[in-house]
Amino acid sequence: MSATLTVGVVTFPGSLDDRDAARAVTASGATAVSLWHGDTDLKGVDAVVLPGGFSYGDYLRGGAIARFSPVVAEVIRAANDGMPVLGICNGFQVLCEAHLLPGALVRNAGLRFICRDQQLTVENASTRWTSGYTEGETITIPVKHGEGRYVATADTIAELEAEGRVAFRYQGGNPNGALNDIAGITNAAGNVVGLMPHPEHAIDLLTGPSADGLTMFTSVLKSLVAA
Amino acid sequence: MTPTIDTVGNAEQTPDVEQPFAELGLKDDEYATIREILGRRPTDTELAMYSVMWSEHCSYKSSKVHLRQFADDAPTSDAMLVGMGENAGVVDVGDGLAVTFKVESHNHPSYVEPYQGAATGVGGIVRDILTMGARPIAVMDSLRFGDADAPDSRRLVPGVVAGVGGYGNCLGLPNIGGEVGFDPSYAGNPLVNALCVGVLPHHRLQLAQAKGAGNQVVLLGAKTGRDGIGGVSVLASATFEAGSETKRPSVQVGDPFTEKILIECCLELFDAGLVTGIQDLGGAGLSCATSETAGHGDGGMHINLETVPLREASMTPIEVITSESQERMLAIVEPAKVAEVLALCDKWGVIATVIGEVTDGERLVITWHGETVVDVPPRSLADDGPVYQRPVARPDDEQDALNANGSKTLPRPTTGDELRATLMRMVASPELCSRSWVTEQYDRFVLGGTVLATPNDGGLVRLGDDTTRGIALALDGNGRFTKLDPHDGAQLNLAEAYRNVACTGATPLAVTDCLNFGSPEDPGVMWQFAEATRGLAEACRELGTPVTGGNVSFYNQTGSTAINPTPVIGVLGVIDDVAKRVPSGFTAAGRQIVLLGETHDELDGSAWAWVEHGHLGGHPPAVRLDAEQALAGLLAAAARDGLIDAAHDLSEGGLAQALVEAALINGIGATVALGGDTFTALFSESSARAIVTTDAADALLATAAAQGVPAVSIGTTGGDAIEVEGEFAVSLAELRVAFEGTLPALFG
Amino acid sequence: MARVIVDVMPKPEILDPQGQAIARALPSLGFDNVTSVRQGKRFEIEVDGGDPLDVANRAAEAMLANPVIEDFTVRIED
Amino acid sequence: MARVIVDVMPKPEILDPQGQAIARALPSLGFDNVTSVRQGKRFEIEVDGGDPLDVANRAAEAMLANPVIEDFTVRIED
Ligand SMILES: Nc1ncnc2c1ncn2[C@@H]1O[C@H](COP(=O)(O)OP(=O)(O)O)[C@@H](O)[C@H]1O
Ligand SMILES: [Mg+2]
Repeated sequence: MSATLTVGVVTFPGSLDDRDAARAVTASGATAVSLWHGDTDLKGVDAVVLPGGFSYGDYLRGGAIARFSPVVAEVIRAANDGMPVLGICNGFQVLCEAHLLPGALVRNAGLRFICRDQQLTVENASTRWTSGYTEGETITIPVKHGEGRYVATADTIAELEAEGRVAFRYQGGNPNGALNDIAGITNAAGNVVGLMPHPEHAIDLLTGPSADGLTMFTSVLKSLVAA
Repeated sequence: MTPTIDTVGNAEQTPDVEQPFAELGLKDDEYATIREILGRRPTDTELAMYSVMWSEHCSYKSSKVHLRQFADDAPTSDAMLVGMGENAGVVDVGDGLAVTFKVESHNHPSYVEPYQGAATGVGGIVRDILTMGARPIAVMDSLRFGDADAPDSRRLVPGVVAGVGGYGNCLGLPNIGGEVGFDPSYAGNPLVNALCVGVLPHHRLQLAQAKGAGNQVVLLGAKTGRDGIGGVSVLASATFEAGSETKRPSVQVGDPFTEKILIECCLELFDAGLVTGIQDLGGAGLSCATSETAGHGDGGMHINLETVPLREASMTPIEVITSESQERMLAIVEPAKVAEVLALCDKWGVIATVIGEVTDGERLVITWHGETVVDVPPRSLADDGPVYQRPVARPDDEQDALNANGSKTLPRPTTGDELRATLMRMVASPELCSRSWVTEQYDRFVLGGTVLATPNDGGLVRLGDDTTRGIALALDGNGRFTKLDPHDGAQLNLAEAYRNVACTGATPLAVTDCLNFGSPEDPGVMWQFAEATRGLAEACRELGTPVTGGNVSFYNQTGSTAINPTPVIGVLGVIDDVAKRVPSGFTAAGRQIVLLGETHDELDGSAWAWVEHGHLGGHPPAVRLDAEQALAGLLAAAARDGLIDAAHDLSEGGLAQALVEAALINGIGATVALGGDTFTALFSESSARAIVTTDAADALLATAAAQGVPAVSIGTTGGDAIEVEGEFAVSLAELRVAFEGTLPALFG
Repeated sequence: MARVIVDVMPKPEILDPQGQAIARALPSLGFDNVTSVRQGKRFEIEVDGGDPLDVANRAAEAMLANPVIEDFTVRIED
Repeated sequence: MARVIVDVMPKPEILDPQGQAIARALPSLGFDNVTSVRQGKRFEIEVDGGDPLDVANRAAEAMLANPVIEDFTVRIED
């Protein structure tokens, strides 16, 4: 039955991990549908992934230009209607710039791009994208970014913490200086999740440090079937 | 610059005008040859084109006679689809797939502006691979700097590394390996060599030819600006001198985003069969792309130069034709397909402009607002440049003294404590310490096909989602061995890259090389070059791995002192099933560690001599190509049959370094018992050796015996220390601090 | 044709690692009396038609600055 | 204590991919009359002692700007 479920993967000019995200969608059992930045409809998909990369070169700020593309307008509309949306790395930046998630991602504290296998604690296992994990579980997922330091006003941080909206936290070393070791967050409804680490690069042991990332893609499928 | 344009008509009427050919780097006789070819004096624009195309960098005038051996003596290989002479060689890897790869230098630009120099070096080699019709799938980089704590290195290392990473990361190409070296001979002249590999279905192969009169010449990509004008001749074909800053061309700035969409756009053009020829714009810009495609076609070409989209309207024809602006390609398109090409480019947001057409004449004619500024036979620019048989002379006094000064007299550690202290200093030295400060700045995951990357011996990528087939690559150079003996040193460099590929479980197939040397006008340097190329050609033939292409970088010196001669060698291998790949790190405790190959007392030119004594002299380790081949055969068989679960080659730093690296990767220690002289066993750099781990030692030793590879079990994996029985033990925690702390402490 | 300058600076309460790194590095070059550095962005934009200041203001608000982390000012180049 | 502004811009002949990316994007947001954008850096530095302009000039030359590809100007904040 899940074979009929479709997950859209958006390609902006400069998206890099779009094929990888599509591969992870396929590995989870859904059908990946590519969406182009200029598309004005979502082709009937059941969920959307905004993948990693450097949309439009990201010279200004990560995601700053991509958020104005026609397809993102549709994603915003759908997300507000409850569609599951996952933003990975650059996709997380787009979600913040588009105000689907609060806060912003700025230059890493070390001022360098960093690529490494990163341990994360799953803090919220009840979102559409994290229900397959157990709360408090440690997973290993690669990070690779130059602008991944999560910042927000003190009020926003307090609100995220109070409402349990921190989805993932860095463990065993914070790679970028993110406030409260925040690696990923969710919106209040739990359908929109953004994170800096790359679950699509952790779907098998041949090409990734673990297969822990696949759970994000299978979680959303289960939630869609249940819905 | 005269405001009026020097036309062909004008040149005919004013034969006696003085021309600044010497300032442009042309010799008297070269200028005379140009006049002879044209039957008149060249126009200003023609002169500029000849000067860049006949520069050392573009024409290979000093190296051509030596490089010929790579083709003439090449081993016969059924795998070779396109050999030397194209933008990059193409190798068949089965299943209808082919692979193309090449390494190229960007040394001098990286010294001038480390970030942009390195970035545009990556951008340039990626376009070479794209030009063959391939999708680029990975990059590697080989970097060399002066002493790690030299002020120059503080400026260059962070900039170069950020530039390699910045461009490759934004392009979405995994970096799967490379090397970083430090030696005072590179102070003031760092080496920045970048490699790219791509994959293509056989039918998508593209060639850089302009065929078919009436076909349109379309320029794709970035607008043309004043970047790097004269860069090729000025920067890469002359020695740096203090105070030469003013001669430096304006720096090329890379735009990886534009390159990314250019790649996607070109691949769609290829797949749709919309182009009949394609060439990247690199060194010498349009001069090179137009003359090479026309020269390799079947007719001539007419370019309307004023139609080239410009960043600055005030550019002169000379500037437009020699600009080295990045992220541009030149496509040859049938008239009926032009509209489709322009539409596809528009979809990607790539600027595409028809700037001329293929003609049935034999001339490359370039006009500027209707006035003819160039009218030349294209091959005279691209192929028929000067060829020099430069004087070659072994610098006997210097070389004999160097070879006579062996390492035998250096004091060696003898007690367990001394050996331990030596090991700790060596693993913490810039020479041998962890490279993760560098490699953490590179994305190795993107594209989802990376099976092995840093810190493994070789990079290994799967060729697609629907195949188990993969390719392995290693990139190696050792300027000290080559300094001691250019012939044997070059062979050892090749052997090391070959061995690294073999350690991944892949079978070595083909070679690319970047030959970094001093000034070709120095007969001693030319001797090094002649010896190195001879050694390389011989070894390639013996190992059955042809050179498919590469690059020569001369004039790497500061003042009159040349760098250590540094051939950087890339070896490509194939593996049928990437799941059989063999990593370098110990993967489990309780495995037997087997040492393959023979260890001799060979410490001249070693990391030990350098790190502990600052010594370089004597003769490099013996070259054992038969043994290398046997070792590679054994490793491939053992990987295929699942006999080994880790393999690490022994090179710089010897067995000691290999054990430390293999242990630290997954935090699994080892206990070894070394017979004979422990010092030699630990630190000798004899070639043709590797360590492997196995839980089927009997089968492995039997296979090794059958294949004639010396093999001996030296211990077992496990624990949280490295222990050399009867000598010393050191915890992994202590080793890790020493190994990993050095580069962060130096570079932040 | 008017040229407008848009200056975008990190909000005072937002950490500025680039500025801090420079402030830390300057003393080693002998610049002891530089006590603080903040790094932002400067845009020079050419506007042809419309009210240039208004156009620049709207462009900054929409895209050039991120109000969560940055403040901006706009002025005609003098 | 003086506050000095250092403006650093890419040299005119040097490619400015950042500015170009913005200039390409603005029209789609309705900013048709923005004809060109160049992006540089702005530093606010506090100098305590010495000749602030001179200090800033030397700091810019040594560290804040990359003279190979960038020009800079220095002024006391008004
Ligand atoms: N060291 C070398 N070994 C083998 N082939 C080489 C070497 N140096 C240059 N070549 C070959 O000579 C040709 C011209 O080289 P190059 O000018 O670097 O190509 P491009 O113009 O595409 O950059 C290429 O086919 C290249 O592979
Ligand atoms: Mg080329």
